[in-house]
Amino acid sequence: MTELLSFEKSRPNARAPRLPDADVTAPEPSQLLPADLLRTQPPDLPRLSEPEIMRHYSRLASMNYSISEQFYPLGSCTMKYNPVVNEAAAALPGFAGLHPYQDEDTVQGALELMWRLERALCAVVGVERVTLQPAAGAHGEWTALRMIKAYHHSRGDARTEVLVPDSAHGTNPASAALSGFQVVEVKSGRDGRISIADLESKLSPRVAALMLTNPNTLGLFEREILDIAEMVHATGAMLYYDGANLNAFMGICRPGDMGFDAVHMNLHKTFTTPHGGGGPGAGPVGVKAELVPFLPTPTVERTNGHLALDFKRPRSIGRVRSFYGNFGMLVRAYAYIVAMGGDGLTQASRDAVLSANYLRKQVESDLEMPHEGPCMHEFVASAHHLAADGIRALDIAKALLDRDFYAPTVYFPLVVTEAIMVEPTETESKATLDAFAAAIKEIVGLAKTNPQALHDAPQNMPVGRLDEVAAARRINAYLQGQSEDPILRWKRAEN
Amino acid sequence: MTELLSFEKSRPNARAPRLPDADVTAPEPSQLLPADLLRTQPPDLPRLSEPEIMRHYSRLASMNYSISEQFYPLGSCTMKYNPVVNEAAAALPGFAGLHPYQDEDTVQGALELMWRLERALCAVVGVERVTLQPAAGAHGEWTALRMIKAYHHSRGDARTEVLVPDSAHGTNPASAALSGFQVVEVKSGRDGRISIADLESKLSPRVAALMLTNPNTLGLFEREILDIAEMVHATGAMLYYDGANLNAFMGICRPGDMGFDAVHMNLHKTFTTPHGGGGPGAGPVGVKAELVPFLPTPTVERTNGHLALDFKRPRSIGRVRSFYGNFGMLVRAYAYIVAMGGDGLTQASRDAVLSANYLRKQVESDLEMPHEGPCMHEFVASAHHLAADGIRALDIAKALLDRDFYAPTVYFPLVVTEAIMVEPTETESKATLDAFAAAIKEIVGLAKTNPQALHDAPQNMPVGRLDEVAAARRINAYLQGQSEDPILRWKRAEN
Amino acid sequence: MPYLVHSEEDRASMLEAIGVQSMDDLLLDIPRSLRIKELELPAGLSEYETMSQIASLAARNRVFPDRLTFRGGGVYRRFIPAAVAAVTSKPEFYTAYTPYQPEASQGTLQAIYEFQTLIAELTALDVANASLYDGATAVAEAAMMAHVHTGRDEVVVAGYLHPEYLEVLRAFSDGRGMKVRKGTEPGPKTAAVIFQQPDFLGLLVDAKTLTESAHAAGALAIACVDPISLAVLAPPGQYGADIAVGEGQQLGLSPSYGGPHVGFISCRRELVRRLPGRLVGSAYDHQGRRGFTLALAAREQHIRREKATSNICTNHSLCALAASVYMTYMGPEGLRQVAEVSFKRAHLLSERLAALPGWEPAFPERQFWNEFPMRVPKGPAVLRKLAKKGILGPLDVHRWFRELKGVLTFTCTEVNDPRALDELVAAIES
Amino acid sequence: MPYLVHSEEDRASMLEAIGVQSMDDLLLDIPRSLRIKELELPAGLSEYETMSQIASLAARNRVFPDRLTFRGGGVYRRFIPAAVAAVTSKPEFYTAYTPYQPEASQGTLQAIYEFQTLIAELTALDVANASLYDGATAVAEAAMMAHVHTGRDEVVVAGYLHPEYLEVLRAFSDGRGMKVRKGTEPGPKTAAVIFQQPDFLGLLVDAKTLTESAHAAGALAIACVDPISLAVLAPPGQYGADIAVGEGQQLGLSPSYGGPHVGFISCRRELVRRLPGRLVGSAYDHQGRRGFTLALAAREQHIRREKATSNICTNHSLCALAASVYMTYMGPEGLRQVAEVSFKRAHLLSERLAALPGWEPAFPERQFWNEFPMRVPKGPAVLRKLAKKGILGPLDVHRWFRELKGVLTFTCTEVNDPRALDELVAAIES
Ligand SMILES: Cc1ncc(COP(=O)(O)O)c(C=O)c1O
Ligand SMILES: Cc1ncc(COP(=O)(O)O)c(C=O)c1O
Repeated sequence: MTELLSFEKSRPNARAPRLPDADVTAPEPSQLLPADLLRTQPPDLPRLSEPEIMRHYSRLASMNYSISEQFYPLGSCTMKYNPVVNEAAAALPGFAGLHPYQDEDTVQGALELMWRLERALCAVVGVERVTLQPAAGAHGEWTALRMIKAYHHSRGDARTEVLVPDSAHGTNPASAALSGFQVVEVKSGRDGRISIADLESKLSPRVAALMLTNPNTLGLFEREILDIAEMVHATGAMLYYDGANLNAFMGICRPGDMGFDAVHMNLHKTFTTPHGGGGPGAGPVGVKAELVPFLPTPTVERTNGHLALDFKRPRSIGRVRSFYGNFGMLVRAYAYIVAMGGDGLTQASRDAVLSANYLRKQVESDLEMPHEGPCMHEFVASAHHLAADGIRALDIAKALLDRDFYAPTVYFPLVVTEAIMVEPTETESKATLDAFAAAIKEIVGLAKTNPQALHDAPQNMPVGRLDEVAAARRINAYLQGQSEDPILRWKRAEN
Repeated sequence: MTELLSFEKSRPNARAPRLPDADVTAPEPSQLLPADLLRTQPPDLPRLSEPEIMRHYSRLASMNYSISEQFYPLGSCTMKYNPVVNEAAAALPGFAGLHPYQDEDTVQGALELMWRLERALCAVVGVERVTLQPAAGAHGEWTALRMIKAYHHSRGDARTEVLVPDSAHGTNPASAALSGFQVVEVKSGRDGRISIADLESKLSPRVAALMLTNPNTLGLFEREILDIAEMVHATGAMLYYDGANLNAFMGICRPGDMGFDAVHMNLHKTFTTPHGGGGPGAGPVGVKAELVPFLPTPTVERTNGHLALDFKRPRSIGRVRSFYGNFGMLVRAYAYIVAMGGDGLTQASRDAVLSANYLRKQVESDLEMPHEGPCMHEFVASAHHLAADGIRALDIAKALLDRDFYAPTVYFPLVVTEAIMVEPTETESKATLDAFAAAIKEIVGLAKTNPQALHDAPQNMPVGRLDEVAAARRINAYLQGQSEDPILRWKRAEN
Repeated sequence: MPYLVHSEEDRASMLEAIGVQSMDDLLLDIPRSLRIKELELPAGLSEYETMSQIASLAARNRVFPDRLTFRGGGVYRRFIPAAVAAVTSKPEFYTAYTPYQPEASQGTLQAIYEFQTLIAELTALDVANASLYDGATAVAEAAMMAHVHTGRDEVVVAGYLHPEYLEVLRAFSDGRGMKVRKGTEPGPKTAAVIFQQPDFLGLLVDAKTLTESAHAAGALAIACVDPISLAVLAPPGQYGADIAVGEGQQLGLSPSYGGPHVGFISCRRELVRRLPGRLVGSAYDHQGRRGFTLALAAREQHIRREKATSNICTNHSLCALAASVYMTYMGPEGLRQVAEVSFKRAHLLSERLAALPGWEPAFPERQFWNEFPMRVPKGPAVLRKLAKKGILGPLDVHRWFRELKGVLTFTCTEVNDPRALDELVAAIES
Repeated sequence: MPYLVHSEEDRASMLEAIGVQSMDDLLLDIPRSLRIKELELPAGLSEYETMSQIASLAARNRVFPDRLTFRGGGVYRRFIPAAVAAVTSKPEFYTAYTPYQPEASQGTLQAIYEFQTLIAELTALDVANASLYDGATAVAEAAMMAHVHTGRDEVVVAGYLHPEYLEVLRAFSDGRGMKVRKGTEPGPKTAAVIFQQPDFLGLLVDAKTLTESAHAAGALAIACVDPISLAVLAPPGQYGADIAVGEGQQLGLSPSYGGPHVGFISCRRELVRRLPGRLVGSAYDHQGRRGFTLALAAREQHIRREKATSNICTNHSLCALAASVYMTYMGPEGLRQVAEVSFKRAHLLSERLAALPGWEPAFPERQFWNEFPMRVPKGPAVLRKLAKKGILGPLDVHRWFRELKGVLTFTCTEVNDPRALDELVAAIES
């Protein structure tokens, strides 16, 4: 089943929706405005009736896998259950209906929620304060690096480099570059952890910060984290925590205690705000005392039970987005924390680690495990051993789709060949993990007996593997002016 | 893909949900109540976590066809688009949160809505008043027959028979029987309409009412309706309108003008309240003046803008259900009427008739048409001509499922062999009707070239054709005490 | 026309394909004299205006907060998990029809099969159906079953059955020529003894004795039960009742001014063929895959017509789905906790109210569950006072029972937190 | 623990399967000194209590009715069709991840492809991306594109750009070592001229002249636009702008105290490789079926790392979906009607306000769209008075612009019906 584009279903004279009339006597835009301010060609939006529109999107929805229906073992993404009550909380008119420029007196509940969420996040990661402004993880990284830059700058220290491990997520180096730093890569050692020797060689007074995630993207806890912190701090650099992997140890340990100076969190991972097919998320950043003066404005302050937005922060890096963050996502994350409590969050991380190790055990006879366990909340396997049969990680991913599972993250982190990165999360049952392991076994078995079946996967999806090379060529042709079909959008055929 | 039962996924020690504690000092039930009032064995309900529950129902949902995703040409069922705003209207706290025993002063808006809905329905079907109490069509039929009985009774006229055409829906005779009437069948003539001769022969002073739907279940308008009404009334009987087919002529003509004395409407058909996989619906009944005294209590009355429930109706048949009807469905139907307006409802019926005739035309070369057109909002075709190839209406239905269409109603009405009853409704696009007609053509072609492919359908559904004969045998065995598996429910295996 | 699809061009091309000139050619069968010019209704509105109009009607109603609602009488405020609406609002469920094509309706069918099992488990009886309209019609349908099964023409109603259920029972019985008698003594003409447990006032009846006396007279015992209470109270199957019925509103449905809610019915194996309405059973396809399908349809109107066990067709499937989600969310422990919390709070409240000057339990010798009748001086004035404080006070049952002058029934559930009880008592004392 | 799945038995059997004694054996890599005893957070609550607590926070906010909201400044109340929430609340959309596996993500991918097309059409530019966080970061990302494309280090901001967008632009520019200058005269170092149309005050700027002067200086023209206005106002593509950006909140998103909303960006063909974030393109499988997939990924951080066009990864996909549903519901005529109704009502209101004693348009010589600045005596007192009457009055822009003392901006949309305008004027006069 495929579905035509809304544009392709559009008919020229389909009825426009009924909408309120102006009901006032006032001039038309064309009477008041000069011609060159007016649109000459109406936009070519689709014309469809409401029943057609709803059918269209319902059918599109049914073409998606999602955690509501499928196990989604996407490593590094923490695809856990999104509590339905959180959606109800965010939709309360008392939140959804608030204008961001209402007077503080009329939004005390919203500010209180933000204040409490900040306190809760501080408790979880062990920092002094948190800004809720950043819209996603990458935005949080960049926000933190700007604070770190401002901090060094305030001390007359013009540091130019940021160290990033080779196993890091792409947003880390990209955020560093966007903040005007040079990126210097630090190598991983044999055991999958950062190489202390290499780190040592890269540390210098030019280094503004080391960006780490812990457990790292291989799902391994950086055992030497306290030494690393000491080394980094000794050179006057700061330690930055990429919180994508925070689900591994809530209530077990805290980045702040490990020596991290700034920490971003992905509320759309650890704190269950739904991923929405690619956002919106929220990427709050927590900081230790030295960085507090540099937090973005405004902060939320509470004095004698009265809440206020503080815009007067002279050393602040300023604003990193409009208004106060993705407030609707903050409500959801807060609802999650309230329902789970300290005990629940702790058990969540314990269960996440348990499930990852259990699943790792179940598949270790079928997939290569490049690093020793135990792992934390996720593990990275490899399909390298199937290369001889012509089977790649991608083939395994596609075969899983046919078996009603979403695929693990593949080819990331870059330090493992044919990487298959699996994060089961705490909200999948043992029965589901067992079924997934059985599917892996069956697929790996097919690699020997019928590799073509894997190359042909997926068969049960709305489409088979798409020819991305041909698509790229066509896009290229368009971008170079050799074709008029943009590929990146629908365009009415000229006639 | 199939899905285990919730009971089968349950694990003995899965956690119970967190719920408020009593937080008061009070005795336990077991301290106050005698032992024989207390349950000895806890009910064997499933124990599942919230993520498992939501996954379970999401997967079940994905195993359904529904009008949100598929064309649902189910004859006699008027499966039209269910406007999403109606759901929002019914969910307004000002409606959903009302207790039925609140004082009238606190529910003026609800009563006003009911009053306005009653007036609107009166306008559509041409009657004096409407009761909103009945929960569904069948319930409405029975309510109306009770009024008709009470009417005759009030005149000292103890009539015992109700006439029902052979093409009538099963609820008609069942409702008549449940009201204590004997059912007498009236035959259809060659042209698919009621046989006037047969009707004449069955009419007598014993007859309390004739139940008709118009257009009848063949989708044909009873051309002689005015004569029929005269004949019926001449014998002192009443004429009852089964409103399942009201979608054919809103704003075009009215049952009241045709001579019908009582009329039920299916708000879950004509007025877009969603069918819910089998209800809830709403089956209001409209009546002419003579029947008004017999309406169920309470009625909604409006005096100087103040609304009240009237319980003091001495000749009323009493109450036919608790409270005031399926209020939530009334809100939805009212929202539909307000949005459509008189002009919109009229166009809806015209489009319904247009679409039915168009689709009939598109498939008439592939299916037998036992009666001449034009039809009204639906038509009945037959697969009789494929019998030689061993293909039945059921095979066509199943083959349609494989092609992403729900099936038409089959084997109803009983007066057509291998009946295929198609009701496209006004909310399906021409493109959809064309695609359906193409599927019919392809399937009928297969009847000649590859009938086995049709016998094997459906192939793309979660399950294939189910062996209902074997199931019936097993149920029988249980009911006769020869087996302990009830088949009609899950039961924990004894061990 | 907000929900119409065809453009004028579509219409013209469809007419052309049909081979007629105009719509009127398709409507020729309708006698000219019947054609009307137009509907006497206002023109349609935009969605924004429609919703504004309806919202302004909603705003003319007064909604009392859950925690300050102490009125029951058949409809109760309870905690409804967000999971319920998240499931019932899925269009795949709510826009499907009755599952006539099983292969394309496994979601609905399996959900009903689970509902049947949940109700059978809760009532400790063998088989339950797919749902009925409400508690009132469920009582009436059960009486019809007994009537047909025993061939007898009378039902005996013991104790305080919900007065509206009684009214509906009378209406159904009237149609079938059955008599409804109040009392506790079944006779040789008695088809069934019907009782409610807890009864309309919240009082517990001696279900076991009533059942035994029904059986002794050759009649069936029909128990109308509160589903939540069954987590703790003896279920009908335990004391030998033949049919259990009830109202399922408490299982995750909002009050909605009285509907839609859901009736349920279950019975002993021997009576299954008499059950009204839909039944779903399991079956297998030729690959051996289990599925679910409508079963025993030969009882129903679409097959048996005038000989059907009932006329019901459309039932309350989506409400049954809500109830299933609710019961599955709760599980046995959750349901028990909800039941116990309600019981305890009601008992505390009853004690506190009994301590008010002039207030006393209306039936001091009787046990109750989470609803209880108090004899209250100046009841109407109390109710007015409470309403002014935003409290939906108890139900004045005198309206239905002449003998219960001055009797108000109070209800407590898990949503009436202890502070809400304090507020109620304070408001009464004020 | 409301959202956990494993029972104690499950945990024990999983530990056994792993071959360890206890959870601690799995946490051995964590230095002992780092282990904490417990989180300093309250214990978890039941769903009922959680929701009660959060609802009581919501109740401490004051929500002004849509029709009596005249405050804009970047966030507007508009009619949102019910279709929008009906689509975005589908779990298949909202619980999916970024569509890395295209075969299992065609719903999201096609929806994004349609969004890209809708934005490209609306702005009359060649290609749009899958979304950005908000209007502010969209402006900043556009500036980065210009910076890289031209190799120049300065952007010129003309006129009243939203002050928060300006702030964010400065923050981004600072990181990349770019200067932000206010003015209208681009120079040889200017990478781009940025202007907002209509501007923060609602005034219309001479987009064509600004664009031409940018081009004359070898700079790009970046237009920050109001998407609704583009149904009637000249789109960036028409006057030759190179990049269009904007905030999509008005396209079906609730105010939600400022987020989540959605930023959009589109550009001319020549700049497509510089676009930040995700792009979806069409592609075919070996059976020739068309599908959609992420395209031009080599621009992005997960491939290009520090050389990526932006660091954005998670964007605002679900908000883009909402905007798509909104635009599709409206179609070209609907969008035009919404735009015109807003324009007309704003112009009527402006006239009526200008007639009030002492009130005058702040920029009488300038045209505006549906938001306009008035010079008002005693602004703060007026605002207080309006709030008392339940009206969310105009925005006092003096907070951001020293020169605009006493200037308040009023907004009208299709939700401010004529009676609401009357009520506003009456409340001011009272
Ligand atoms: C390890 C890691 N860091 C950073 C990010 C970026 O987070 P976001 O997508 O919220 O910008 C991700 C997201 O996948 C990640 O996995
Ligand atoms: C012609 C006809 N009459 C009556 C009914 C019964 O209506 P309900 O299912 O609402 O009881 C139906 C329902 O399918 C019908 O099609």
